[in-house]
Amino acid sequence: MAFEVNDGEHMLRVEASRLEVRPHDELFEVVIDGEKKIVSISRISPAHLSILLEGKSYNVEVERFGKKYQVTTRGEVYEFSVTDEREVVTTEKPQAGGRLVVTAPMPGLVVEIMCSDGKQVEAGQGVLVLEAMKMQNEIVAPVSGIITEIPVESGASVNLGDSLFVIES
Amino acid sequence: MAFEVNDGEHMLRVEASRLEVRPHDELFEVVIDGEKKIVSISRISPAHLSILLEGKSYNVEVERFGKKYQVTTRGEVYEFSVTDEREVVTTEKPQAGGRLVVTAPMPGLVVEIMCSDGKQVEAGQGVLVLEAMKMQNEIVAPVSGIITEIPVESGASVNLGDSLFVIES
Amino acid sequence: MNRISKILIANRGEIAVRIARACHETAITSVAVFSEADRSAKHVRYADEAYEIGPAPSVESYLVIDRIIETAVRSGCQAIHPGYGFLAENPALPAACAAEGLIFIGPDADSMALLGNKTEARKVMEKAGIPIIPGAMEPLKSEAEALVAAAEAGYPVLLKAAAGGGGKGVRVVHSEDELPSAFIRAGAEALSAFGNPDVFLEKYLIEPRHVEIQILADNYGNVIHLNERECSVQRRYQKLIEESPCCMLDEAMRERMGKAAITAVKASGYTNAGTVEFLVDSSGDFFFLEVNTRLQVEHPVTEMITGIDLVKEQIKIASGEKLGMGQEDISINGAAIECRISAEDPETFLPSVGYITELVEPAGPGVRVESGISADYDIPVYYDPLLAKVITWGKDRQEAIARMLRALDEYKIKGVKTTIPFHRRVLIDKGFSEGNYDTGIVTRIEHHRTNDFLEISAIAATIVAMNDENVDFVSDVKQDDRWKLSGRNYGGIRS
Amino acid sequence: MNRISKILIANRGEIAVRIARACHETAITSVAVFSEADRSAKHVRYADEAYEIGPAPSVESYLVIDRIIETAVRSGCQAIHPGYGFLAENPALPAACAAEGLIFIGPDADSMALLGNKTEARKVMEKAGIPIIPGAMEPLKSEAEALVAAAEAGYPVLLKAAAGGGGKGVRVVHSEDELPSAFIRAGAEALSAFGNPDVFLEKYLIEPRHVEIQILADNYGNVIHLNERECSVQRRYQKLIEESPCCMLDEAMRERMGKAAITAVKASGYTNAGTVEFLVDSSGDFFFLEVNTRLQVEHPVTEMITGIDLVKEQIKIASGEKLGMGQEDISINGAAIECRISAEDPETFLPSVGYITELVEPAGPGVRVESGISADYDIPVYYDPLLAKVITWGKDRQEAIARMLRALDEYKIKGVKTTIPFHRRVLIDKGFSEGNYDTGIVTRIEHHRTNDFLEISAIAATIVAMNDENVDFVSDVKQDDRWKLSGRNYGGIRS
Repeated sequence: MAFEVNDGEHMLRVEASRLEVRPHDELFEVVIDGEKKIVSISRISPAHLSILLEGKSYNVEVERFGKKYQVTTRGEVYEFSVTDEREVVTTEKPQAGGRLVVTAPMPGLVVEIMCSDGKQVEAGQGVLVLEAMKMQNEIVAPVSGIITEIPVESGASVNLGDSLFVIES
Repeated sequence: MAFEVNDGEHMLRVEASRLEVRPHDELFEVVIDGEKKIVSISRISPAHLSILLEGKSYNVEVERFGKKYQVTTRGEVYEFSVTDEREVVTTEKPQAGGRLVVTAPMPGLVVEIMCSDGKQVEAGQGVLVLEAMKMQNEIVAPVSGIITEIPVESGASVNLGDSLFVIES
Repeated sequence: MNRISKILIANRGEIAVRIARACHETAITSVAVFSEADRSAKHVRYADEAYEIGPAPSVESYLVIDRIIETAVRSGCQAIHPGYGFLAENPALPAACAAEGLIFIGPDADSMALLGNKTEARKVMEKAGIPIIPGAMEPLKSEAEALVAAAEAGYPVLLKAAAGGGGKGVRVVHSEDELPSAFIRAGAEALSAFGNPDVFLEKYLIEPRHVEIQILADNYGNVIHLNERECSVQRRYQKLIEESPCCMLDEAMRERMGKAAITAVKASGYTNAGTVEFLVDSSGDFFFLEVNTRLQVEHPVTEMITGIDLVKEQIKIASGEKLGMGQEDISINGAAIECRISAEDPETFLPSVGYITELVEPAGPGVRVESGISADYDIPVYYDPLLAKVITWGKDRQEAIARMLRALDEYKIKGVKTTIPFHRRVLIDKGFSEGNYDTGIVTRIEHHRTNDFLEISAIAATIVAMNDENVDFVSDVKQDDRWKLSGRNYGGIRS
Repeated sequence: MNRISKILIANRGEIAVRIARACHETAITSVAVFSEADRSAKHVRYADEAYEIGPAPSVESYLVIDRIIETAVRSGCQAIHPGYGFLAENPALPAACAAEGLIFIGPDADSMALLGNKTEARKVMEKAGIPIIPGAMEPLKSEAEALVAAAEAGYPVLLKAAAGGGGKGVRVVHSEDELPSAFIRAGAEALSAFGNPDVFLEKYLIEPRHVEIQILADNYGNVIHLNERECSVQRRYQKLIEESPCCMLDEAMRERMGKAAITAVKASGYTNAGTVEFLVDSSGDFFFLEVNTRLQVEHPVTEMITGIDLVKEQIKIASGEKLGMGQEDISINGAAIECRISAEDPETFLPSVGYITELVEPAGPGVRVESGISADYDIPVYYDPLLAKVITWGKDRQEAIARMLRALDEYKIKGVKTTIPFHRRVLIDKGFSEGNYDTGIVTRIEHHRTNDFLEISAIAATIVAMNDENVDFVSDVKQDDRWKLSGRNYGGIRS
């Protein structure tokens, strides 16, 4: 079974099948971009794999943030999407019309709303202020347009990804 | 519900009931030897409790070894048996006759058997040698008597608590 | 001499643990305070005693002076250590301590108030003959006043909280039209962080080096300095990496700056541990920036090169002891460097709150970790994102940097994003490793990602993704041989 | 000069990690080897490369010279570091290295063989004018010969592996009737640990102090000493706690012993890092004990007080560099102490093997941890029970001890029993804290357990026991509100 692994710049085709379960590791046959490799994997903790490949020893940390896998090894950080190649790839549709939903980039407290519904704003203009971990962060309009919705109010707590405002351009 | 907690020297009667579940801890009412106390307990990890009692903060590590609870706090180590006081306490019968089963005090490798079945040994005399973590440990006869059974052989691996030999006195 | 045997630590996180450790080593009973959000936090568990002082928001708990004083009195403490941040630079705390007969481990209220007011401090230093940065000598009363002062000093200018420190409430303003919004933001941040909205303005020096001098002053007029710290790796006026000694200082300049720092301390009647901050421009001239009237986040680098435990010295001074050493006893042994590990995205620096699923701290020769977190800990959104600090020591700067790179590779904090990858990028930067850098370094650092580990990382991601989705690896593997998703089964890959 | 860029580490556990750390800091590629039991061990994960070399028993893996040499050659290493234990004192390894053109990071085979043979070493030292302990000058060929030699030296006597070190294969014999059994056991242990059953005998000094001198010797005749280590806290001739400096040594005696150590090294043509061990009797006379021809377990205490990284120095010497310092560059900065943390019952010292369910290592000022374990690690039964070492530094001995007590309180290794409670007892012992102790200290230490924490501990045990048995705490709590036995539910007590 093959997967497409994409870090935004590179697309790799990875096929893995397990050869053997041993007391301290599992052996896999991995075909990556057509090349066959034997890989020993020992899972040290949920996020931490010890991998031996051609004698090299890698501590690889794999974490899932949303739908992406963030992989850290030897100080480098990669972010991958991993897709089953048999799945029909659903192309993400471009944003319908000029309506853009701006979401919270972090959990926090809305400490100030600087605009009101229906107001015209320029790209880069501050719309509201989100405070998290003692830092005030101005959330700006990403494009010029009209603010059509602000579903939050001053004093509200928001989570990562919650809608903050809608802008139509 | 009350328990009898015994460290070999002291017997304490402990009754605990939960008053409240809060986001970061639970509050218990504990009656210990007739005295009522309110205790906040936060379980940091399986073996690690953070306890607040009358302002004092205790990191208490509780581990179960066999039927005993080993508790470590502020450098002191206690070993308790904890018994439901409603349970009928089954008195342990004294060893029948003069038959004594000597078990392995640790996992290891039997590297030498110094006696054979039917041999008379003195208390303190070596019966076999168990090697663990590079140390050779002579397992001696705890009492004088006759070795009636040696269910292990040289080269065998044994686990903690496995029978090593039987002595009849 | 007032023997101190019990101290309330009016703080949380790594610094509260740091202070409790000093107490532990000197047989002093430590008392922690905590908000409702912090019941299971490390500082609560570390202290000998712990008392809840209010709800999660710090204005209702860690910033409530009355509740802290009351807790100290009721629990029988003789002294309060404020750490850094929160109330550490609020003169109302030492004043309240004095009123209740408690010892405040820090300066008295008057010298703290004097130096805490950045505009007053500038006046005192100017009078004492210490060079200051051009700018307003009074807090700005209005946007209009700010516009006038900025025009006088000439853009770019810096807006700074008059009451604070540590980079909070600081904004750089490049032109007139940026000023109004920045003035409002800086004031709001200043109010939120220090309970005082006053902001002042000074000329913005372009890419200076930030060099500060650690001092110790007892109650009998004895003042010594413990050499410098170089803190030029900053972002948004927040220090990120600090080191000692500073590469650009020779013995003569070290002595000049040390003397200026001692003069500054004496001129303000300051006692206990403190830091005199300077900006050094490219020609080697230095200007007084401010005095931090408290223990600094970066105090460990000084401890590593001098062997002096600054927290213990603070307690000794507060209890009325004379300094046990003179300037001639202070030397520099090797080199030390500190990286601040924050729960922030290493690219965007946005806060990354969450649950710490896994924690492995670095260890081995020359590595010191000061941490306020533990595994299975939910980082509260209410407080500063600083999770921990790593400090490394080496016989020279090169060894300290090599050890830091090793330590960062060993450090695993999973569940949230941290600034660890950022630090790694700075440390391998040519300018940094040659010691040739200034406060502009962070904006200049480029990260050329190597693709050497792309394949191995893709393989790891694939295998974890297959596991997550319960994909059969081979068709002839029995159901119960599949990857276990939990438990500590020794056979097979554990998760 | 042979630049070393890739090293095979022929060891496991904390020392293999220690060496890999030094490689990491000096841009040397580290190659680990491992037995089948060690695939997921820390040293395998830490190194840049790792190769399996055989089944779990060390005689089939870590002790197989051919396989180690072959792995070094195939993976392109220029050098092999043996660590301590296993092959570290087996002259066949440096000999095999020389035959294959590999650099052995340690002495050459000849001087190792000379010093490794304890009876030969005694002869060389006697000739060089260094005082030795009375006893047999040859290995014992039989029980009968042992009886004769013991009668000559006078009981009590000590039986010691001629080939080894580190307390393995050592037996004290108080009388004639104990000798036959002890002779067999010592020989068997010597064979098992070092592959050589030879045992020799010497007079047993009653409760001497064990003081050793760390030396560094390059290939050009330059030899320096790095001061002493006091290692008198021993049980079964295994060191448990080591410190530097030694309280009983004044400058004059330090110089005398240092010179004797340098003489010993020069007399035997020894190079690289090594340790000359002495026994010091109550009158202050010292006697040569042996030379450990390798890095010692306790090398970190010397690193802490001198600032010198001994592993890096070993590599430099092995690559043909001249010593970069002279005797005048070596000084003592503060005091350091080390506790060895073993998987042993702290009362009986029986091995405690098992699964490490939880691991929290100490940190903060002056604390260094060298560890070969991690959480969720199954300790193999095949190897030495040493899990980790804690080293603390203080500006003086008192501070180092206070920090060690703090560090031990912070250290949590759950799932197995460890020697941590034992170390705590030693450190609070009056004799130890006053520095007035000898090798008899362990048998004299008494532990008066305080009952101050009996109640809190009983409460904790009760609540965990109730949880284990799924007891309802109150009848009106709903089923799903009960204590959760797994998972990371944030509400409620997590387990």
